[in-house]
Amino acid sequence: MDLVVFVCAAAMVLVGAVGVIVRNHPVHAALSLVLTLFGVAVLFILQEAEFLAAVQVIVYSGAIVVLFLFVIMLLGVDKAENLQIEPIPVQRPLAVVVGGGLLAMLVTAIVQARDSVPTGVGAGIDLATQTGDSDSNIKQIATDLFGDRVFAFELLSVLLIVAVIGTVVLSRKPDKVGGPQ
Amino acid sequence: MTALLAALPVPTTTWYLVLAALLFTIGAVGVMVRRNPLVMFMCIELMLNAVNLSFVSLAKQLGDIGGQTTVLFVMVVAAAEVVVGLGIVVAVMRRRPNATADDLVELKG
Amino acid sequence: MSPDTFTPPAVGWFALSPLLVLLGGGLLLMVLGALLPRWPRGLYAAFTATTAGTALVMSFVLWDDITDKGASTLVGGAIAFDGFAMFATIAICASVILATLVTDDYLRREEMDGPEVYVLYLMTAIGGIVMASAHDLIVLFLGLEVLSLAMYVLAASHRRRISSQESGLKYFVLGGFSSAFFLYGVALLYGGTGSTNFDGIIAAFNGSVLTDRRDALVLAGVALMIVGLSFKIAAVPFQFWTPDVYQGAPTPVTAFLASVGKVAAFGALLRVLVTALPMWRDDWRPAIWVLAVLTVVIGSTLAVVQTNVKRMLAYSSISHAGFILVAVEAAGHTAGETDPGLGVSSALLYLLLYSVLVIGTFAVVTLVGRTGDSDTGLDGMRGLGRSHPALALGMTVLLLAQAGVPLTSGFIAKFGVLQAAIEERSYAIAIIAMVASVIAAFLYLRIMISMWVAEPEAGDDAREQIRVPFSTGLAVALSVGFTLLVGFFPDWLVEASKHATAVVTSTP
Amino acid sequence: MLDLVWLIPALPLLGFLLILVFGRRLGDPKAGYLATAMVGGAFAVTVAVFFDMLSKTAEERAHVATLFQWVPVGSLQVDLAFLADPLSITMCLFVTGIGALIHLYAVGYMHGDPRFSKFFLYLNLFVFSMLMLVLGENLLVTFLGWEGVGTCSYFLISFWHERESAATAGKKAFVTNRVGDWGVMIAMFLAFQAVGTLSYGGINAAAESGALSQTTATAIAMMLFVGACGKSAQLPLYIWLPDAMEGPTPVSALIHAATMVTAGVFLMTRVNPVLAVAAEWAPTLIAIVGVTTALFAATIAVAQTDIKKVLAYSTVSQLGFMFLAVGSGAYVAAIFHMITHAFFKALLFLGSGSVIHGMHHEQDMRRMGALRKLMPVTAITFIIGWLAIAGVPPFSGFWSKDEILLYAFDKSPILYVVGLVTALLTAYYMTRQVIMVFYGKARWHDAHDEHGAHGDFEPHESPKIMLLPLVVLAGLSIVGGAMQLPFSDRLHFLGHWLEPVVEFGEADIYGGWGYQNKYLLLGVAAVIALLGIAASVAVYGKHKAKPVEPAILENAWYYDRGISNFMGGPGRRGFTAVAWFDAHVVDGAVNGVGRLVRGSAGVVRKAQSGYVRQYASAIGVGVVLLLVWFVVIRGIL
Amino acid sequence: MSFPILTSLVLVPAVGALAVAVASNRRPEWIKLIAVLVSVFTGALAIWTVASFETADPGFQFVSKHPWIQQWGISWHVGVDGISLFMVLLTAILFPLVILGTDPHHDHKRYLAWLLLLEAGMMGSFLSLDLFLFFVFFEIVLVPMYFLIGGWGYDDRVYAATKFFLYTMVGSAFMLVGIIATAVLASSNGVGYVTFDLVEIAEKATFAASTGRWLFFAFALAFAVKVPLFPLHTWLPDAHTQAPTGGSVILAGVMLKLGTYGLLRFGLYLFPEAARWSRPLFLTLAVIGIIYGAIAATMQKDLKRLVAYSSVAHLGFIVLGTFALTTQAITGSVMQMVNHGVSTGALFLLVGMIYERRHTRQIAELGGIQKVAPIFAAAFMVVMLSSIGVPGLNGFVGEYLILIGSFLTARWWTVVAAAGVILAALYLLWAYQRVFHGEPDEHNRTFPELRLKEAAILLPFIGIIVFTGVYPKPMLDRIEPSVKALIAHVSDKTGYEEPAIPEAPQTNEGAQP
Repeated sequence: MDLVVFVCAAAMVLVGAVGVIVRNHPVHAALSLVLTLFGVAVLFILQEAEFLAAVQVIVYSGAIVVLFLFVIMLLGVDKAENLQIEPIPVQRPLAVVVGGGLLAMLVTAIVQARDSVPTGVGAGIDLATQTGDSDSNIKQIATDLFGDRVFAFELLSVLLIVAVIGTVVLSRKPDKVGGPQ
Repeated sequence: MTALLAALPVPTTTWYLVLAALLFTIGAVGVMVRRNPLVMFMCIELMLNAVNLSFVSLAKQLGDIGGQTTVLFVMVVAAAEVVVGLGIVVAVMRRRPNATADDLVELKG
Repeated sequence: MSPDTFTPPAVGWFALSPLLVLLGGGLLLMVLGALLPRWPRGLYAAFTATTAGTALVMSFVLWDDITDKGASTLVGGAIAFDGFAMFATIAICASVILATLVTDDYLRREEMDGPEVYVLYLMTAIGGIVMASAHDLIVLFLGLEVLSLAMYVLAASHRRRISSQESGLKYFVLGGFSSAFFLYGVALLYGGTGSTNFDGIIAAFNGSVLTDRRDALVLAGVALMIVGLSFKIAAVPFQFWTPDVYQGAPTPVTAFLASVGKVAAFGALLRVLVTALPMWRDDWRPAIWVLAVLTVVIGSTLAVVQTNVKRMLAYSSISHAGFILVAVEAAGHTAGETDPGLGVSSALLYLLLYSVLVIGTFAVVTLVGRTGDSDTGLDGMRGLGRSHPALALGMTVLLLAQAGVPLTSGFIAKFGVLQAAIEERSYAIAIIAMVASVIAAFLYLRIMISMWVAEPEAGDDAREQIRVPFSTGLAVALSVGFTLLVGFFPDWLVEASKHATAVVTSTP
Repeated sequence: MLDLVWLIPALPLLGFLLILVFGRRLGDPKAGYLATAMVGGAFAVTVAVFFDMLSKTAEERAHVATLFQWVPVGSLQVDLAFLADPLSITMCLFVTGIGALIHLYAVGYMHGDPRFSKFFLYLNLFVFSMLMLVLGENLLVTFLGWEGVGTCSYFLISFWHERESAATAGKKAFVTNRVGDWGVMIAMFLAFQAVGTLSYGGINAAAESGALSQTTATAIAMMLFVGACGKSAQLPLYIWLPDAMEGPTPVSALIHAATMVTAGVFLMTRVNPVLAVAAEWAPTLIAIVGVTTALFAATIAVAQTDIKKVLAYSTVSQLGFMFLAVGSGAYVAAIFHMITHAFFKALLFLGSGSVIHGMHHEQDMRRMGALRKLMPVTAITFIIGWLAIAGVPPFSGFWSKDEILLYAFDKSPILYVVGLVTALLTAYYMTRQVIMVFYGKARWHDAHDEHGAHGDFEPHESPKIMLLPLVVLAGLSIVGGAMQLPFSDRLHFLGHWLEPVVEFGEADIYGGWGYQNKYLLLGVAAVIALLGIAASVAVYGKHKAKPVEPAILENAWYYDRGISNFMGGPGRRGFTAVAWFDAHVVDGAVNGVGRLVRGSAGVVRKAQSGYVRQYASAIGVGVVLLLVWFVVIRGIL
Repeated sequence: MSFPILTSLVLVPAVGALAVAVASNRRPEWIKLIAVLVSVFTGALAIWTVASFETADPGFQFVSKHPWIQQWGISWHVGVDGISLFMVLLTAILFPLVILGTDPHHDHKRYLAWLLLLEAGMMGSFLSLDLFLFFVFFEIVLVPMYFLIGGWGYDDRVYAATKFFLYTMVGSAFMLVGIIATAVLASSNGVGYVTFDLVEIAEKATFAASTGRWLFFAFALAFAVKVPLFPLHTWLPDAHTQAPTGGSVILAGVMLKLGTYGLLRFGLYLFPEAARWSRPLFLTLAVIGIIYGAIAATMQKDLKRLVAYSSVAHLGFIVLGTFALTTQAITGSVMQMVNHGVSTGALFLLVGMIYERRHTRQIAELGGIQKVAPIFAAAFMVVMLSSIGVPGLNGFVGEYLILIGSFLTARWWTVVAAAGVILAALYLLWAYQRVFHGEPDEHNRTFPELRLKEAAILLPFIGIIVFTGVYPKPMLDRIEPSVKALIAHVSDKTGYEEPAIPEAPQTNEGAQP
């Protein structure tokens, strides 16, 4: 059963990913991205990360991709880029070589270490079945989040502040001077 | 039928990791071959998703919730990145409409 | 594992005070800046400088606290509270102050005055400090992102110069790209060790079955993390963004990048390699060796053929990075041992001294660059010795310091690094680095020549007059003074740097 | 009294300093008189010392007067000290004596020269250096004088430095001498290493006591001989002397005839014990070189037309005789001939100077003739000098030359024969000169053609101040032989006088066939001389035969020219090659490095294309490489 | 604690430089006055040092030692012995003369400031007894010299200055590594703790042969560039030719000595074994330098360049003597350092005067000057003769000592080197003939005679030249003990035996006083 789901999800992911890099039109690329994101979400569920799956769908597909599309429309940069021609010489072959090498190395590492990944280091995740508590996953995440990781969590806020200020700085009209009113 | 399904092998962590590696590679290649900055961002998003996928599957394997929390962080980071990135693109595009990454080669040498 | 048993970790508020001050100051500046009408000239900068100054003072206090009570980790082992962290904090806060002084007049000159840039400075500082004091890879990554995002924005913040935005975009794309690698590395390491926390990593590989056999997953993780950080420190071949960004970004921001960015990135690199991955030091030291040699050689060599001062200095910063990598390599010999050796301390010393130097240098470039950073070419420097002898003299001192001439801080920095390397018997890399730094000296000589020797040409007088505002002048004066002070009396600083060791997780 | 020996060089030095300071104010002729007075004073002191020494026994005659430590370093202890002994005093006597005369002569000769006082400045400095040379107690002090006289001769040869030829001649003289000096230096080093001192006393003592090994002794002797060849113009280093005639005639007389050029002979005599213990071939070689030079120069002199060139080559030839003597162990004879030669050669030079003076600086003998009526004194004195050098008894030259031949015969008849031939030639070319200058028909009138400058003029006799020295020297040339008469041992005044110095090295010829039949040899010598004269008279006086003056002799066997051609040709090319090598290879390498750095930078920077995607792929490459290292090399292998 | 005279020798010029730098530009004559006073005062201090120097004492005198960078075991350690004494004196005498005697034509203030700074650096390098301290000064002197050449030099000055700076820096790059390595290794080879103190390391540390050789070469490379030793000499002609007169005088007079001095003080003293082991190499290079430099000099068309190449030859002699390792040779080397400084310095001054008058250094364009300016020619002649090494002048004594000393341990090298004496006469006399002899053409006919001011500058040079040549004893007496001590140090570190010279036999002549 898992296998079937996995295969389907993997297919979604990969097809979407390939779509992102081969579709000439940015909008199409964005849409294929959505496909990938959904596939990843499915795989999350398969990995008992229900909460993350939800967030994935909401944040990514919901917010980020929409943002992408929005900007595309805003700037009207929906001009298709011609992927047939490659202005920079040896860029594509290089990309292929690099990609191949990267993949080879990563897979080698993963396969070589397939049974060396320690198990049961933490308290375990699969608690819904044990405690019968349907939202144990969320609770667990929350405890972790506000436990030892609270510092990181607070850092996120700094990150968001930066993002906000950043957009303010960047989006001001060139001639306008002074702070935002 | 169910028996058949049950007989199928259960995908191990390694499967997920390999899939993530694939996804990551595709994203990386994308950054190298695409010229539209927006699409480049999307490719970076792909890479981040690959990372998330690995995290989640490793979290499962390790039985450690920390992996999932990390993914949460990464998602926020990704969002923030996109916001800033798009901001920059907007700023650029305002000056140079329809500019691709290859058009921005004033600085070199 | 249920809510009632939940106990939040102890937060050493006092120990976090520098961060809190910076954060509070930043927020206040942002909010007030947004709410109140335009502040009188220079007040934004003054406020920022004061904030950073307060943080600086706090960290001095904490420094003594550490030297008395010893190092520890905070907030559930999220970040380290040790000399290393404080030294980096001091360096970063100092850089922020100097950079602010430079920025103040620049913003007005470029008609982009406002609080945002300063807020970003402060946030960047937070990110940098977190990176340099992280004790958990995720925390480190978040710090990295805070720093990076702020810097992307800063680089692109000059709205009149397309090159500024170009540099911002390049920086962003490549930055995101490389931080994805870093994150992937974290993930793989997490898979190999079951933790992203340094203590966890160390623990996982002591007593556990994995120590005595190689683990490709972890190694791949290490490799990818090195990639991510090498990008930030601009090590060859991950340096390509540096010249473009340094040249494109507004000059004060370049100064900020070169100082805070380097400190944070190297702090993170040292944390990761020395504190978190001592067991793999035999694996990563050769890689660092190669990176160091490539960086120092290529950085110096490419600097020779440049004609734009900002670009020259960008390459010189690359070669400096290579020099610091030499120290990292030296630290690799003794990583994880109770006697840390000189590697880490010399690297930190170098970072502090270089930050001050480079801000001073770019401060002069800011002034000579004239409105819109239009005149950052080598010719812009022509005749400076005649028109502004004092400024030119200061620049000369700073350049000589970068070239590593004795009686300047630059020499002390180089000396420390060389000593560290030689203590570990890495003679080859020491000699390579020195020879490369001779090559780099050529570019400083070129700048000096155009300031002092070059014959004036027609139209030189037509150029915009160079104005030396108080704040920028102060920044230059401070950095020159510091350069010379340390050049003549480095003892106290050297001693301090020796206390600036990272908290070590005791390895049984 | 002997302690006053330092006064001898001090006075000329004082003169030098005085002229240096007041020279211009004194001017012409006072400066000249001052200089003369100084040298004269030195002469007086020398005479006083001489008589003081006479009053002492032979053992006490050697006396060292130390002024101060000069170069004291570790085991090397060199003092600035003078050694007053018969040899040095003898030298001083004729150096100062003749020097004084020539100074006096020069006052007249240089009259009206714009650099009059400077001339005497140099002249005094020269006398000082020469006295240092002969009085030196050790090789280093001698070397000081040795180089000093060289430098002064450089100054004086190129005294009229506006003349290209004069400047070049001076340079040539200095450099050639330096070649010899190199030998002297090496000799000193050897001596120091072997004996631990540079003082003659020490070295000679070591030689006499046998402490000096034969090899070292030979080496030292030979190296000193190299120096002597340079100074005393022997083959192969004689080339500078003929050119040195570019200098004013008094200079030629003083430096290049009487004093400096004899320094080599003096030096060899000084260290005669070393030469004595040296290998047998060493003195033989010296003798051969000497006699060869003598013959070689004589042949050249036969065909010269410049009045001074003839004398120059004859000087070289006579010096050859002296080295023949040294080589044959006849040190006394060498010194004897040195003195007589100093007399008559100085006389001849001054005479020629007087002629040149009278002829308005015409030096070509073909434009002279029949001058004896116009300049009687000059003529008579010159003729006396001629008879002396030609070896006509009883003039001084006869006795000294004969004694040398006597020893030469004892060493080897071949040397003797060659010596005789040389003597014959000497008589021949000197006679030729006398005839061309003073006899025959006056030829200076038909000088219009090229020398329009000075066409119609009457050669005139020189002023008294110039004639006086001529007369004195003529007298000396006549009686000079009395110093050492062969007839009986009692008459060997010079021999007995010099005995303490040379007794160890002096060869013993008593009992040899030649000594037994010395009167026979005397006769032969006299006959030879007369033969030469007769032949010359026949050719140039009576025009019985055509003169034999082949171009090869006129051009000095092309030896000098050959060397100059080599220097100007291959030598110069070699030097240029080195300079080129330095500029293009050594320095080229340096600049090449710079260019290499720039070039490689130019190539590498192309990677910095500005395309962000390319940067990304560069990062990718880096990633892959790192992964290869970590995963494959470290992880799996 | 007596008066820290050596420290003030360094500080006085430094402070003077500062004073000049801050002085107002409106009163140039005041600036000049300050500079002159400072340099003269320094000279006085140096003379005082020489006067109160303990002649027979071979060790370091007036030592003052204060901790500087304790963390690295570095201290301000200065002292003077017979070897450095006259270097200091030379420096202190040359600088006032240069400041008085040369005219930069523009930016007097900066020119003087740099000169004084240079003096301080020079003093420091000759006085420091701490490796780090020495390196600091050794390196810092590049900066003023670089600016002097670049700022006040002739047409090709930028190229020359840059070449000079970088070339020397490459050398010192290796030396810095060597210095640190020395200190680090010494701490584990006898010293026991990390210190950069020259004396402590030299006395306590004993390196393995191979280590010592590597370290020695790291040092020697820097010094060889500075000397300069063939084939590392090509920066020198350019630097000398392009530098302003003052720069050339200092460069040739003092700076080159840093190399030879360093070889003595740091090469022989620190690494006796390695120095002995590498003798053949250095002797050969030195001899090549002597002959090669002379030949190259002969062919130069530029008078200044010719003098520069002559320096290559002369410095060759000094290196020869250094590595001959005998009392006479090394004493001669030390003395020759001073002599060369004086005579070549004077030569450069004279060439500078010629340039001031004729605005050319091309030998071909000069000629017949002796006729129109005899006194000038005479001065040139004296200096030239001292450079040729004519006895009675200073050049001879040093050269002679070097040769006679080297002959004992390096016979054949010496025989060849002595031939260099011939060449020296050749190229200098030839140049002299072309410049001063002959009939002056219309450009040279108006060549002005030596001026009083110039004469006043040259007189001290000529005085030293003659005095040292006639009576070198005072100098030798002070140099010799330290040299002996150095050789003794080499001996008991390596078992080297200085060749024994037989006792001078009692002379039979002149036995009575």
